[in-house]
Formats: sequence, C-alpha cells, structure tokens
Amino acid sequence: MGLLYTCLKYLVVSLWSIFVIAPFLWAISTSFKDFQSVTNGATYIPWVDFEPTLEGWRALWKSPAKGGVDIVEPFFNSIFVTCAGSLISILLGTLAAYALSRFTFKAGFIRNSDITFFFISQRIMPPVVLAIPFFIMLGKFALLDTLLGLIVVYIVLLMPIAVWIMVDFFNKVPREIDETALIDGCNPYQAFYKVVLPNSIPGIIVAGMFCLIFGWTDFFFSFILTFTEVQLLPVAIVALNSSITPWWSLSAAALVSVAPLIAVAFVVERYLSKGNLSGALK
Amino acid sequence: MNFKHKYLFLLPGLLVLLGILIFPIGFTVRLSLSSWDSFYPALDFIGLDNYVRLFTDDKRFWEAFGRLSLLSLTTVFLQYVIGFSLALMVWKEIVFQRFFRVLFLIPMMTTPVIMTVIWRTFFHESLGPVNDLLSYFDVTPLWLSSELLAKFTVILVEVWQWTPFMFLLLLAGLLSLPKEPFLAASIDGAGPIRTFVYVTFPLMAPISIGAIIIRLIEASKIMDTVYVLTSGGPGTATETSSFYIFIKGLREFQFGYSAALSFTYLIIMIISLTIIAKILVKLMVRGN
Amino acid sequence: MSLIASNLCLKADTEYHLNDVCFEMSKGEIYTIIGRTLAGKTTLLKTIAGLIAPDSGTLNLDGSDFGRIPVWKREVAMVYQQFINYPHLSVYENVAFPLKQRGILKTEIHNRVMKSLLQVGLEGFEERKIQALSGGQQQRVALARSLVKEANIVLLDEPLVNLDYKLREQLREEFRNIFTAKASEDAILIYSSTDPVEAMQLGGQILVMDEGRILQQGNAKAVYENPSSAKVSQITNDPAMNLFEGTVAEGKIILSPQIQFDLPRHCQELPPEKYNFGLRAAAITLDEGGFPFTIELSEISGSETFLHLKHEHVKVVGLLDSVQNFNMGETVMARFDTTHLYAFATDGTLKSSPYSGMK
Amino acid sequence: MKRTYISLLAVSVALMGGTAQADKWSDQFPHIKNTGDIAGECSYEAMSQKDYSGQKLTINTHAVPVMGEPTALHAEQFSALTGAEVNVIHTPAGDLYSKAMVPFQAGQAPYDIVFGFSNFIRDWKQYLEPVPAKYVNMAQMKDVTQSHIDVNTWDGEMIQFPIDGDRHYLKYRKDVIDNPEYQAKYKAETGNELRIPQTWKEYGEMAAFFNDWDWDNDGELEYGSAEVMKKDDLMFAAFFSRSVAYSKNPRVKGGFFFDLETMEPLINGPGFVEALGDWVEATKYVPPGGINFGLGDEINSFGGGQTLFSFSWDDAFVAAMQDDSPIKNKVGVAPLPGSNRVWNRDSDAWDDTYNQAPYIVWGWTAAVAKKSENHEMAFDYLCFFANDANHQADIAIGRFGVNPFKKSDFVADLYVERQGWDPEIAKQYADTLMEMEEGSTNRVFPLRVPGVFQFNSAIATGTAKALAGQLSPQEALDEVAAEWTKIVDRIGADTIREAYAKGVALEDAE
Repeated sequence: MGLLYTCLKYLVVSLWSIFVIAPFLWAISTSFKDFQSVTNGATYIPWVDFEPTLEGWRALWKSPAKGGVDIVEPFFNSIFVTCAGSLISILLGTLAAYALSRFTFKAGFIRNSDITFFFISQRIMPPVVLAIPFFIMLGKFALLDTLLGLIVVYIVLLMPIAVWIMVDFFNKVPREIDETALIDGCNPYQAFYKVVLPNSIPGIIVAGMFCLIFGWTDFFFSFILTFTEVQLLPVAIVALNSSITPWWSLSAAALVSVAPLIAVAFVVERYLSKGNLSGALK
Repeated sequence: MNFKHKYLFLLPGLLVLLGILIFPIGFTVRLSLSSWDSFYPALDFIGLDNYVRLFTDDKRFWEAFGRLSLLSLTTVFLQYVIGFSLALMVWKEIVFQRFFRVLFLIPMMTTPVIMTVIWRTFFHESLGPVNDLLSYFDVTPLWLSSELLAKFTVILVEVWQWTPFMFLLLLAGLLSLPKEPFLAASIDGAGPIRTFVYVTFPLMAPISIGAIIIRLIEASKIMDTVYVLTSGGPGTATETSSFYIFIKGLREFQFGYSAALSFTYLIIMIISLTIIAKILVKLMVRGN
Repeated sequence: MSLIASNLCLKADTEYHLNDVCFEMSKGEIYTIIGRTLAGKTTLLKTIAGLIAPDSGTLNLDGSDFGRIPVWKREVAMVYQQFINYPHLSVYENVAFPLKQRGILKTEIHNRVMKSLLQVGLEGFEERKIQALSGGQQQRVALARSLVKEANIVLLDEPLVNLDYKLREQLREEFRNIFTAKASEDAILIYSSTDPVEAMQLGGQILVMDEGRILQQGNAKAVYENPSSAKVSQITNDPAMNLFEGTVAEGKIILSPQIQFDLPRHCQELPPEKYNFGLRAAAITLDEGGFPFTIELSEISGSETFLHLKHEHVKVVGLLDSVQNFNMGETVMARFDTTHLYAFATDGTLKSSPYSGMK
Repeated sequence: MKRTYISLLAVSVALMGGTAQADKWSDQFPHIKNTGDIAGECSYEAMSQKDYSGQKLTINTHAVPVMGEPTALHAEQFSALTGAEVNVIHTPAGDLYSKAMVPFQAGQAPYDIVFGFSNFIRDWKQYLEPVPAKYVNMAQMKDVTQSHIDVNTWDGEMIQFPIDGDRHYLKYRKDVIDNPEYQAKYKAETGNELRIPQTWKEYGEMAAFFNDWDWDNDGELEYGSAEVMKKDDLMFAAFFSRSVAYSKNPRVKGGFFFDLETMEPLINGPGFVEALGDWVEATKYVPPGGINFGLGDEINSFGGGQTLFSFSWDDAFVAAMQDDSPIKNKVGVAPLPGSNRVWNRDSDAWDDTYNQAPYIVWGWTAAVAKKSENHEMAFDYLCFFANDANHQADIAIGRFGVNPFKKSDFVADLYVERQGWDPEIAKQYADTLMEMEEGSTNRVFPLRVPGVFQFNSAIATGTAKALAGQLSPQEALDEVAAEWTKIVDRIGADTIREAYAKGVALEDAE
C-alpha cells in the first residue's frame, strides 16, 4: 500500500464525488434562474453570472393555473403509495421468503427454486408490457386513478424485491434457531414472530430500503394508471416537460423529489457502519 | 421441516402476486393473437400473424435487441467495475469515510425520469454547462445528437444512477467478509494485488454474481432514461427493446403487435438471463 | 417408561438417512449415539424431536404414539452442535423462553431459570447479550435452556464438537455430572457424538450408527469389548481399529510371507479361512522381536505418538505412550499383541473377541 | 373576403371599446384586465349565469406552461363563475394521444375534455361528442377562420373545438436581413441578394452564410436556423413544411401523401426526396445539438436570439417579441419559402415554375368525450376558454402557446397597442397570417387518417435516420414508403382512403 495507491485512491474518490454531485449543483444553480439566464448560454454562479430569482421555487407551491406545479399533494401521495406498497410487499414477501427458505415445496416439476425464480422474474417485465393489461384490469374493478389501485400495482413491482432479499437473508439465518423455538414450545407462527422476525430486522430494513427506492422511482405505472385524483410526484414533475420547459421550476422540483430518500441513504449508511446490514446483504 | 403450516406462509404472497398477474399475462398472450390497434380495438383472432411479422419482417425489433444487449452489458460491466473499486476504496481507512459512503449512495435514491431531465439540460448541446466548459477547448461534442455519443450519454447517466446499487451490495459484502483469510494472506506476505486476486475477489464471487444478475434484470428494462434523454434517437441509435415496445404500443397503438413483441421479449429475456447466470457462476466460481 | 422406535425410515432421493431404525430407551439412562458425520445421528435426533417426519415407522412413548404429537407439544429439549440461542434476547430471557411459552408463573420462572444458570455456572450473566458471550458460554446457555424445561427427553447433538480442545475437555467433565443428575430425574438423555472417547466416558448405553442404520446397541463396556462388526470396531475406536487381511492355516495366522504368528488362545477354534483381523492401536508396540515395518508418518499428539506403519499390503497405526521422533522411511520392528486380536469374517461379522472368545 | 374585413372591423372597434374601461370582471380576474369582459355567448357575464355547482369536470391537457397553464387558469375561472369542480391533469405532448386513447379503448371515461392535436381527429372521432349546433352557430365561432373550421371538422361535422391557431411560417432576424452592411457583404461574397428567402435553397444559403459567427456582436456565436429535428417530437410537421413547395402541385389533384386511387404512398417521390436533401443540408447550419432540438429548444434558440431563421409555429416569434426578449422588434415574419420547381406526378417530371403552398399544420384542439356525463358543461368550458376576452389575453402570453385563429385577431393595431410591437412588424405579421388563413388556394391539410401515429412515427424514424446520416434521403424515404405500404395493408386501403379523401377534397376544392 504505497503512497501511490493512497494518492490514486483519493483521486478516484474525489473525481467520482464530483461526478455524483455535478448534476445536483447544476440543478441548484438552475433552480434560481429565469428564462433569460437559461436561454443565453450556460451560467453558473448566482449574482456573478446571473441575477437569481425564486420563481422556480415558488412554482412548487403555485397551482398550474399560475404556471406552477403544486407538488405538495403529489409529494404526499407518493410517500403514501410507496410506503403502503412497501409495507404490504414486505409483509407478504417476508412470509413467502420464510416459507421458501425453510420448507420444501413440490408440485410436479416445480421446486422451491422455481417458485423463487417466479417471484424474482416479475422484475424482468418492463412496465410497458404490463401497463395496458393493468389499465384494463384496474378499470374493471374501478381502481383506476385511486391510491388503492396503485398500491396493488406496486405490490407486483416490489414484492419480488422483498422476496429476493429475504430469501437470501433467511438462508443465512441458521434454521436451528427456529427449530429451537419449536422445541421450546412455539408453534410455527409463534416461532416466526417471536423468534425469526425479531432477528430479521436487518434483512427487513434492507428489503424495505430497496422497496422504497424502487417504489419512489417508478414513473410509468403511475403515469398510465392515474388521471386527476391521484398524482404521484414523478408524474407531476414530468408534467413540467412541456414544449417550453421551465428549467428552473423543474430543477427545484427535482431537488425536492430527491430529498426524502437522501434521508434513507443516511439510515443505510448508519446500519452499514454498525455492521448490522452486512449480514443481510451478503 | 415440513408442516402443513408452510402453505400459510407461502400462499398469501404467491396468491396475491398470481392473482394480480394472471390477468395481465393471460391478456397479453391473448392480445398478441389479435390485430387490436387504434382503429379496431377488438380482440379478434388472427392466429400467429403478429409473430410471423415479428420474426420475418421486423428488423427494427432485433436491432433494438442488439442495442439493448450492448447498452445493458456495458452499463452493468462499468457499474460493477466502478462500484467494486469505490467499495474497496471506502472499505478501509479513508478520511470522511461516512461522508463518501452516503454520497456514493445518493444517485440511486433519485427518480431516474426526473434526474434524466436534469441530465438533459446538463448535456444540452448549446445551453448546457458541459459544452460551455468544453468550448474553452474548442470542442462542442454532440452529446445527444450524434449516434455514438448519444449511446455514450445514455450509458453515462445509467452508470451515474445505478453504480450506487452495486456499490452498496459490494460494500456490504466486503464488510461482512471473515478476517482470517486476510490475516493468512498478510502472513504469507501477499501484496495488495495478490490479496485482491486470491482472497478478496474469490470471497466476493457469490455476492458479485447476485448483484450482476439483479442489475442485468433491471438494466434490461432501461426506458425512463431513453424516454427523456433521446426518445430513442438520433435515428434509432438509442432505441432499446422496451422503448420499441413502448413506441409500438403506446405511441402507435398497435396493441396486438406490441403484445406479441412483449411476450417474445419476455421469453428471450428469461432464457438469456438464465444462461448468463450459469456462465457467470462458471466464470467466477472457477477459482474456488 | 420407555421410548420405542420401530422401523424408522427416511429416504431422500436414493440415499437413506434413516434405515429401519429400531430401539428401546428407558428413562433414567444416558444414551450415546456414536457414528461418523453424516451417519444419520442428527436426523435421528430431529426425528425424535419431531422436526423431521419419518417416511415410515413409529415412535412410541409410554405406549402412546409419540410421532403424532407436533414438535411444540412434545416434551423434549435439544442442544445443537452450533451454539444456538435467541440472539435478540438476553441470557435470562433465553433461558426463560420455553417456560414463558408454557405460561408458567413469573416467580417460578425466575426460580427455575436461576437454578439452571447456577447449574451451568452462569450465575451473574443474566443480563448479558448472547453476542457478548464466548462459544463455551453460549453453549452453557443453550444447555441451561434445555434443562430448565425439565423435559422427559433431552437431545444433545454433539454439543462440544465446535469448541476448542481444552474447553471441550473441561466442559465434558462438567456436563457429565449435570447429565447424570438430569438422567436421575427420570429423563431419557440422548447424546450424539463422533468421538468414541467421549462416548465411553459418559458410560451408559451406546448406539452405533452408520449410513442411517443402527449397527449395535448395548452398554459401553459391551460395545467396547465386543464390537458386533468390523465397521463398529472402526467407529468406536479412536484411532480406528487396525484391520488387516489374513489367513488362518495350520494354527497360524498368515498376513504375508514374513508376518506370521501363532493363533492366540481365544482364536484357536477359527476354521482355516480368510479373515479380517482387528487390533487396537495400543496393541501395536515397538519391539525388537517384532516384524519389520516402514514408517510412513509419525504424529505426536499430547504425550502420545502415532506411528503409521507399512509392510507390503499391511498398513497399521501404532500408539506409543511416549513422545519419540522418527524419520520417515525408517524401518522399525513392531510387535502385535495378539491377545487383543479380533477376528471378523470377510463380511464383517465378529468371529472372535479377546473378551468373550469365539462367537 | 370583403365580408370578412367588414366584420373584422366591427369586432376591432368593439375591442377598442373594451380596452377603454375596466369592468367588474376584470377586477375579479386580472387576467383580462386589458380588455375587460367582452360580450358574447360564453363571456364571463354569460358564464356567471350558469350554475354547475356540485358537478365535476375533468380535463387532460398539455404540460405547463404551453396550453397547460391557460387550461388550468381558465378552469379556475370557470369554477369560480359556475361553481363546477374542475380537475386538470397535465401530460407531456408525446403522451397526450395515448393518455386519452388508452381509456377510450378500454371503455373508460376518466376525462370529460381531452386536449390534443388536430390530426388525432380520425382515431379519436368515435369516442368524441360532436360540437352541438348551438356552439357551431354562435358568433364567436363565426369569427374563426375557414382553415381552422376545416381542421376541426370531419365529414361536415365539427368534432373538435377550435381553441388555438396553428400554422408554420418563416421567422427571420429583421436586423440582419434588412441591414445594408450585411446585404452588401452577402452580395459581395455570394453574388446573391440578401432578402427574405423566397425558396428553401435561398433559406439554406443565407443560413449557412450566417452560421457560426457572432453577427449581432453580443459575444456569443450565432447560427443559421433553429428547427425541430428531434425524433418523434413533431419532426414530421417540420418535414412536411419543407416538402409542400416541392410536392404540392396545384395542377395535380388526387392526393399529396397518397395517390387517392391506388393508395400508394407518394412520400418517396422526387419532391419529398429533394426536401429531405435540403433538410440534411440544414444539419450544417443549426446550433450545436440542433439535430436534437424539440419545439421547446427551437423556441428557446430563436427566441433567445441564437439563430437567423426558424419556421415552425408562432411560439418562437411570440417569445422573441415578448417584453423581456433581447430581440424584441428585431424579428420579421413571412410565408414559408417556396421552390423554383415542383414535382408533377402526372407527367412524371419537374414543372419549372415558382411554387409555394402553406401547410395547414397540425395544432392544438380540444374535444369533449362522448362518455362525459355533462356535455353541456364541457362545451361551455371550451367555449369559455376561447371567448374573446380570454383569447385576447392568452395570445399575448408567449408561454401559453395560444395563437391567433380568429379573423378579428389579424389586426395590426392590436399588437402595437397591447404588446408594444413595432407597427411595421405588426402589420407584416397580421397580413402574412391572414393571407395564409384565408387567401391561399394551394394548401395541404395534415394527414388525418386511422393510424395516423404509425404514419408519422414512420416519417420520424426515416427522416431521423437521414438526418443522422445513417441513410441517404432516397433510401430513408423508400424505407418510409415501404413502412407506409405495410401500414395501409394492415389497416385496410379502403378504410384509409375513405378518411384521406376528406382531406383531399378540401385541398382540391380550391
């Protein structure tokens, strides 16, 4: 580990950091611009390169009738749908993953690994494939443009992730722990929630984190399956993608949309450092 | 262990998923046998005509597939290499360790469709900062409108967005490695490179394979980035399978045909991902 | 009061995990199942616990069908070779867990938990987290948890195998007292092990298992003196009993042209035929009057030396009571103490033993 | 024609009257403070008489601000006036079609009003409610130019409601073209006159000449032309604007896109190939990244003073003429360039005569869904959206994307007084547009047939390949023609002919 390696290490880490931050810095700068400071070539530093305005930020609270986006309601819709979808997915996914990790299933040529693959393979389908059939199906149940309808779709989107992570996790938890619980007088359900569940917190946190990420970042389903009653954040923000794009309010909105999950990043890092998650992700 | 109770664990999840999916999948298959389009929205039956068209008369679909392979394999490879390097660098002592770790995770937490809009302004060829800075060197590359660079830009944005995913999985893997093999290696006097080749990498092989497969699955769906950044252009230079299916389905409203595309795509993806997984296991676990 | 197993079978693919296992165990006894790894010991214990359902056969406790009772209602306790505890609970909560599960009064739980902890030497550790304990301590907690239930059947699956040598010796000593005390409370104690020394030290009844079968069953002394087959002799001795092929002819045992010796007394009546002869390592000593052997390997273990010797096709291991150094390839003279010679038929059955003569 | 001017005069007098005094409505709605309420069937006053309280109106419109902001604004006003609850959803342009079409086809009716483009009419028609006679016959509608009535009408029945005016015309930097110094320089270096380009060839030469140097001395480089070249982003409209002069021969009847008799595509004919050749040439004089410009980029580029020319919808011009624009009153308007020859497919040869033809372009419209539960309320909203007061206010705001489509709009004084335009530019603007709307006899209507998206998508794919240099213009258009033939076969030649004949009838009637 010479000096050379150390220098190289800091160089790479710094370069990558710049790359990671660059679009955010640009977005922050742009969010204080107006039409003129955008269309006359690139500008960077407020007061030096251009006269900053708060137009972009104000647009976030204004109604579209005044040229704004009003992302407040979509913001909370997004949080609600993502959290609800994640919760249900984790609940069902954890149960299924436990079953797949601990018990043997046989039906014809189908084995445990096939069932696990079936769960995970749902991620292979691009949203475009499912969007139309989902539209027709949700329409039949009058679930279009409702939070519930979106949650149903998010379950398909997120449960595979929960199953994938939790099967892996449970495979690493010694099954003797649950056996001991059974021997100590728990029936399988009690063993699950008194012993297995409390010891699966790291796995559940990881699964939850991935569910939150993939739920929060989805665009196409909410785009196609909602109209007016329920709008999610990405859809509301993309609705700024007009033929004259207001770069400033778009940048402000983008920054707002990033904020909640940055909190998630801190949580993840904390658990990583404490070593609680490593077992869950291995 | 084998109890009747096992079904009560598995079935809620499985049945919910099956229940939600059975209609969409069945409907897609049925739709692919019909000529449903914007003008005749009906489930008539035209046999395998759509599939015949797909296999005999649709070069664009197969070209899109080729492009998808190129884009997804390249991005996942880059994400893996970069993610692994970064994980190695912040694994052991480094100043501001926690800061870097959080920072490197952040891009993954952002919504692709939104961040790509920012990227589009970032690479805007006449109003964006990249070309503005490069113009000092008298070059103004056409990031989005030359065939080669547009692919590069899509890859760049994908790498920015999803390298953190690899980084996270691999860093967690590194942090959970046992200490003994490293002790043994240092006692044997192995340098950092030898330690990496003979200890770290083999130990990380299983988690690497998992991470790569999952990323390949996700990368093959690449859609939001292309949708915002280039709309598949210039020409068809960045048109991938899912974007082509999107064009046929939701732009041109050839539902029947796009269902046939979707179904064929799914089959191909499942088969090729299975093969890739097998190959990876062979390649990476060979050492052990 | 007894646990009776009849014809337990369990098959996975083509391999038997349990193959027609029958036994009868009575309360107040310690039973040791001895066998190599993968012999089916753990499977058998888990079957008794109810974690595994056999394909066929029955388990019967005191006349009632034990196999029908689900695990959580069987009165059994089990300690695993891995140190299995509940990582999210403290030591006290771990030990109290099975009692709480039964809905026992708090004060009684307290008394019993403290008693168990005292028994395993963990008083004062009640509030500790499991992760903060050493391997040996963790296994003590597991043992305490299995004792506190006062179960009828206590299963111990190689509880010491994952500890380092010294600790193992120490715990073995301690545990034996606990086990004996436990067994005297009218419980059936089943202990599985790969280590013959351990089995012999515990005394009690021994069941020798291999490839899912029970090969021999009896008290420790009987099994030691009269292994029912060549295989049993291998499993129940450490190092495994030396086996070599030889022919009985004209009152002699002929191993090779050079190695021939007279039939010992207890073998006089062996008909002239081919046999597999068995001799424990301790019965092979260095002596100028013996036969010439080449040293293939010498291992020093504690105060003893193992010598791997070879003469043509005859390969044996000898055990010396002292520490000595040898060069590999060196030729030494080794003597066979034929008074301790076993004779097995070529199919493995015991034909003659030094303790009970001809079979 | 006479009749038009008289009515126009009457309206403009009324308008002037309106400006003079503010009324109670302009106090409540500052949006119309310039004119106050203007009497009419759907005026503020008239709407305030209606009571739709407790009813819900749902509208799918474009993203904010273009068309999205006025939709939302008028929704808010409509709600205040009538008590109706109005919900507006905003969708990017590329997805407006599918966002409405998916529910239509699934038998759902989430939207009462769908905003879209004029060429959606054939695909959407079966799901839309025709405009009732009451609205068709009202004075507000009589003021709409014939072109915009035609665009919104199918088979004599008005299906979509005119809310916006759309046309492609040439926008140029007056300060450059009229600059004697540059005129001399241009003459010296090329031997040609520097003037408003009359043909696409002239357009190309001038754009190339004024490309990549700082001709307005602001320290930044300027370029020749800003146009929509981004694949799928309306690029087909730009291509047709460049094609009409070469391909629309007033002496040839029976179809521009297809031969109406055989339904064979004409898209790979020499006229189109020539135009695509020009366009490929154009990639050399657009700003960096110009080959990936969408409409927004075009507007920003020309409106921000970056290019000499631009030729699509009004927006770039309106942006350039806004108060905060650095090039206000430095831009001019003219009809699209023409050509010195035009293809004659009857004689299979070029006619060497000057030819020019407006392309009655694709543009914004809105319509009411058949399944909507309250048709009257929906039409009242659209009528209110387009009432004179709102319309006058909307067209003054560039980002709204609402452009003139009423005869009363084409009065130069309006722009001078309200928006501070140079009188000469205002006159040029009003006259040019009026001539295009009412005067031309050689027009091309947009393709309005079933599966129109497939046709346009094929055009976009093919021309994008040519622009990117993947294929030559002829190869690219041959590919498009082959694709078109397949689409015709798939949908059925008769079905498409029946629809296409409607457009051809309008073209051939003059």
